[in-house]
Amino acid sequence: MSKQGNIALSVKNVSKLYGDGCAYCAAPDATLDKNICPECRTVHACRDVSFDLHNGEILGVVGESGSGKSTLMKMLYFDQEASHGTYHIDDFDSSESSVFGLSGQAKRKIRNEILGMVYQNPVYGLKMDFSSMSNIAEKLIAAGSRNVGEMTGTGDHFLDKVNIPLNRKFDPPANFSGGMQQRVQIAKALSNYPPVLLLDEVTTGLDLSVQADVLELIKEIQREMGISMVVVSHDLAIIRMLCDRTMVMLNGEVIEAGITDQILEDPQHAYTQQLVYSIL
Amino acid sequence: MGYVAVKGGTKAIQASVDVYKKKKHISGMDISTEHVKANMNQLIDQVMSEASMYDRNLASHAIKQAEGNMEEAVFLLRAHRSTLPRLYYSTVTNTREMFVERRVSASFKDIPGGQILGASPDFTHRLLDDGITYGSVETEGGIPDEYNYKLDDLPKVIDYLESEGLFTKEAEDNTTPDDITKHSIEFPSSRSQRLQSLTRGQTGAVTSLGYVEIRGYGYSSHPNIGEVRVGQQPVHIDPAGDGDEYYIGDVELTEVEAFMPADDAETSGEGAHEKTFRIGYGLTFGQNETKAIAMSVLDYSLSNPVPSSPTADDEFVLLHIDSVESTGFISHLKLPHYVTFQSVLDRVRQTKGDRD
Amino acid sequence: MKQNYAFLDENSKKEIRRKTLKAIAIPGYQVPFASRELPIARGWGTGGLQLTLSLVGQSDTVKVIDQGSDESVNAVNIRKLIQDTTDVKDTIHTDEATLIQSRHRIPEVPLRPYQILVLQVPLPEPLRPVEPSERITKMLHADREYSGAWLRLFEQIMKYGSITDDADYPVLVNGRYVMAPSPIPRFDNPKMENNDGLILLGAGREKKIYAVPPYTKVTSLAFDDYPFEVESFDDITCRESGLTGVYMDELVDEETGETYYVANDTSFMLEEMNKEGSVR
Amino acid sequence: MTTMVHNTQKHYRELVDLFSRPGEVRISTFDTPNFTSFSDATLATVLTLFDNEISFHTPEQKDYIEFQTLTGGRYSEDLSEVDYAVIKEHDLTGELMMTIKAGTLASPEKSATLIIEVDSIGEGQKYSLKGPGIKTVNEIEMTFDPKWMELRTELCSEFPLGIDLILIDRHNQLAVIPRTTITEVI
Repeated sequence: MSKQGNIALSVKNVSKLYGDGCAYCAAPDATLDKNICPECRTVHACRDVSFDLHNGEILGVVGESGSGKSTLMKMLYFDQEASHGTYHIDDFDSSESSVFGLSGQAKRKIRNEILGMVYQNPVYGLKMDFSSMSNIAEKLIAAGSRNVGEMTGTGDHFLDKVNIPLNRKFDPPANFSGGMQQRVQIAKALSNYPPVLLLDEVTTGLDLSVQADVLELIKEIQREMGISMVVVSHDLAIIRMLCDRTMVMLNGEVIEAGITDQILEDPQHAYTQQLVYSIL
Repeated sequence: MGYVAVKGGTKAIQASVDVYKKKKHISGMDISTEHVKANMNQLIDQVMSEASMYDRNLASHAIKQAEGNMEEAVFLLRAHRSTLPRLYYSTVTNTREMFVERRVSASFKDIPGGQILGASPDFTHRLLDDGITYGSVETEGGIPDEYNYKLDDLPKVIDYLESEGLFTKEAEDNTTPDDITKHSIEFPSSRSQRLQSLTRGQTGAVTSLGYVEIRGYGYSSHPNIGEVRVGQQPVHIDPAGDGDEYYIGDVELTEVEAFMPADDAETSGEGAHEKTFRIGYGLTFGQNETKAIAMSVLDYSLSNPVPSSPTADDEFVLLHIDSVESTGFISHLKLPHYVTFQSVLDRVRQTKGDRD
Repeated sequence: MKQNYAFLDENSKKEIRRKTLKAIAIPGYQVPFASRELPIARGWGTGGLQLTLSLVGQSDTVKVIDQGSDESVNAVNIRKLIQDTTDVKDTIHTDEATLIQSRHRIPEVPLRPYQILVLQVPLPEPLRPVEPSERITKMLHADREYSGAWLRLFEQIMKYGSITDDADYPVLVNGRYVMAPSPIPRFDNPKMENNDGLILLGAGREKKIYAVPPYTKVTSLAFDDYPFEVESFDDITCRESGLTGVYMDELVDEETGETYYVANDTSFMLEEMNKEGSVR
Repeated sequence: MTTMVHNTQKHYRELVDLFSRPGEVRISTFDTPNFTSFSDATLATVLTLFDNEISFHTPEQKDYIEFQTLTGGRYSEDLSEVDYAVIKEHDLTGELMMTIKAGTLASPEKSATLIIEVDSIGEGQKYSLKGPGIKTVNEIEMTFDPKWMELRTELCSEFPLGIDLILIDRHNQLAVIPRTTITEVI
């Protein structure tokens, strides 16, 4: 799918600050009080995060709530603005050194054509009172489609793929169970074959059996379509099941990264050890 | 000659206006605007405040012409306001120089300068009194001899809180305020746009939304009225812009400073929080105490928004409290909509397959 | 009390004039203006009237219509205010007028070069049905992100099998801005495109002025396979004049209970009936 | 007073026609005592559009004092904030054109209008014009250096951002080139 190289996304030194920062916390090795600067009380929700997403891989981001993993995801999808750092997307030609610097219009184009996003809470990703078919069409319309027949065809294909019965395609997600809502979100995210899919705690809050279905679906899609994915979760079991490589985040920083199996078998950082041993 | 236009609409309108004008004065009893001005102070205050035009004579005239209908009276003054060139902006006026006629604090029993009850219906019993007459009345009372404060230089209650370290005054903001009657409001709104919208707002609407805010859909806490003051505020202009100010008169104002307990920003984040006070501010033309208090509540809720609270949403509050706008749009539903309804019929029939 | 010429004070007119010129220079973009209160109620045409009062001068001939009629009570009322404060000539004939103020219709007689049509607008924001917040719709216009407007039509097709938007059907102006044409019937939408005259639109309560200059591309939103449709008056003939192919009012004969139709643009009907060799 | 009300109304209507129909030329007959260094039509445009709510720039002190006195408009040195710039073509600089406001994507109307006095409209460089307000193609001849037109085209390249030009010659002829117009030297 990619035009060049084998890197789909490249993120360098991305930070998100709430507050103005100060000379103290600007230093990369400054010790913070969790993620708060003891001097100026600025919150460092993400601090100097760097990673590459390779084509066709699933990259996991694991950490507890407040670790900055969801903030990172929101910056990748332009839901939030990054305070610092650069962001490259292989499939988007741009004269800008970082896509963070693009206009709102260009960022929307990236969202509509290159990225797919599945939120933890389907309320953010779906129009709950519009039909499921329209929810899928929203992304296609945004990417420029103006043909109803083509869009409903694509909608049928992906709703079927995520196991939504087609006789319910005109039902609004509001009438669906949580697991079905997530599957509609996934169908929508996939509808224009984006090279990169972002999944933010997509199974949190679902029953265990439903969780397993959704995870199986994600694996299947990855196998079939070869989409690169970033999967954010607090749950190591999910990371273990899905991800090739994993980053561990704590207090806004990446404390450990590597092959998933390696991290799970031989965690280096004390926090990762605690995380791994608590579930084993 | 052929066919000629029917003049039905013109005739019908003229007849309606005639009937309306006659019906108004069927009893032959007239009151002068002087009567309105002398007897309807509270109404005049409300009308001036919502019309954002300070002129007791014209407000009295508008009230008479509108047959006492608040919205109509405000509408008349607003329309008249559109015809007047606005020649000057006043210089910055400081309410510390207000000649205070009434001032109460709900927060402290003893405030420097004391509680001044002044004239207020607050403590009257709401019993209809058919024996009421107004002759000429001599004002009694006045300032006691031992009173050590000047009424045009009273200390404020916030000064006390500040001296106790419980309240930090905002830095003075001397940028020229936005004027929503000269440049339409844009969102996110500035504080001056919010304050101007609120003070022009319909009394009932502002009060209702203030009530929403404190009852449970917003900040949901009980604000404490630091100070309500009513008095005469001197206004100056500086026509040449050289600092040479001219006094052009007094306006009666109601000012409210309401204390809201808040987390101290200096200590936010993780760890120990400290509480502090912030203020919500209300200011209206004339004596409009309830509206000014509600305004202070909304000023606070809009400046310190609680997510997903309707009274924290500046568009929700500010775009719906204007009396002329809301009454106009609601009443426009009376106008004919034949053409659009025909278009609706066409679509409804299509979905029913009539045309197929 | 003595009134100004054309009611408004000169500074108010200047502001409206400056904003109107901007509106003409940016076709379809809603320019915010301060919007003065007028002696007629907000919602009763104050946007259109402020435009008219800022435009009108001694050499003008004005025509005012509401619902296609010069004698509709609101048209009479507005015309009276214009005349009381300016003493200009008035007419019912579209081609005699230099300045036409209208609510809900574009006249059947095509505009001439240099004629100005002022339309009264209750709700100027075409995206309002999909997004209640002004700050967000403003951003969507900035980003040229109109998928919400198309999605609304798509959802109607999903729900009802056809587009159900009636009057005030959204248009795309000069390929850039989606615009509410004011509640004119769809029948009048095509008249906006490549018009010889200037169309100005004023929303008093919502405080916006916008414009369609002459010879400007104006297309009604639609899909490739669900084209834009105007109200159908096929096979319908005006009972008074015998006219066909014009917008009709539907009426009920009180005696027979039968439905019949009369041409909505009354001055046009009159002109046609007075022509030599007219159908009647 | 009444005359001024009617004169500015008439002049405004000329501007409405000219903004609606880029490249058309009108002669202004606005008659008012003129103590500025600009033509009567330029002064008429200033009197029609300026009041105490706008800011403007013009190079010569005697002109800006006169404009300020007559309209209440606020003179500003800071080109990046002015709503209008009134200038003769030979005083025009690339810096001025690049500094004045071109609006923002959210508020494209917050842009400057350039009122430029040229020696002649009717003679000089020939331009073809296309865009909204023009049926097929319009032509205009004027003594307006193509280098300025080129700069203007650059400023207007990302519609809706851009500036609008009101061009006026010494003989009180006016023409308008709004930001939507595509110009070409011919």
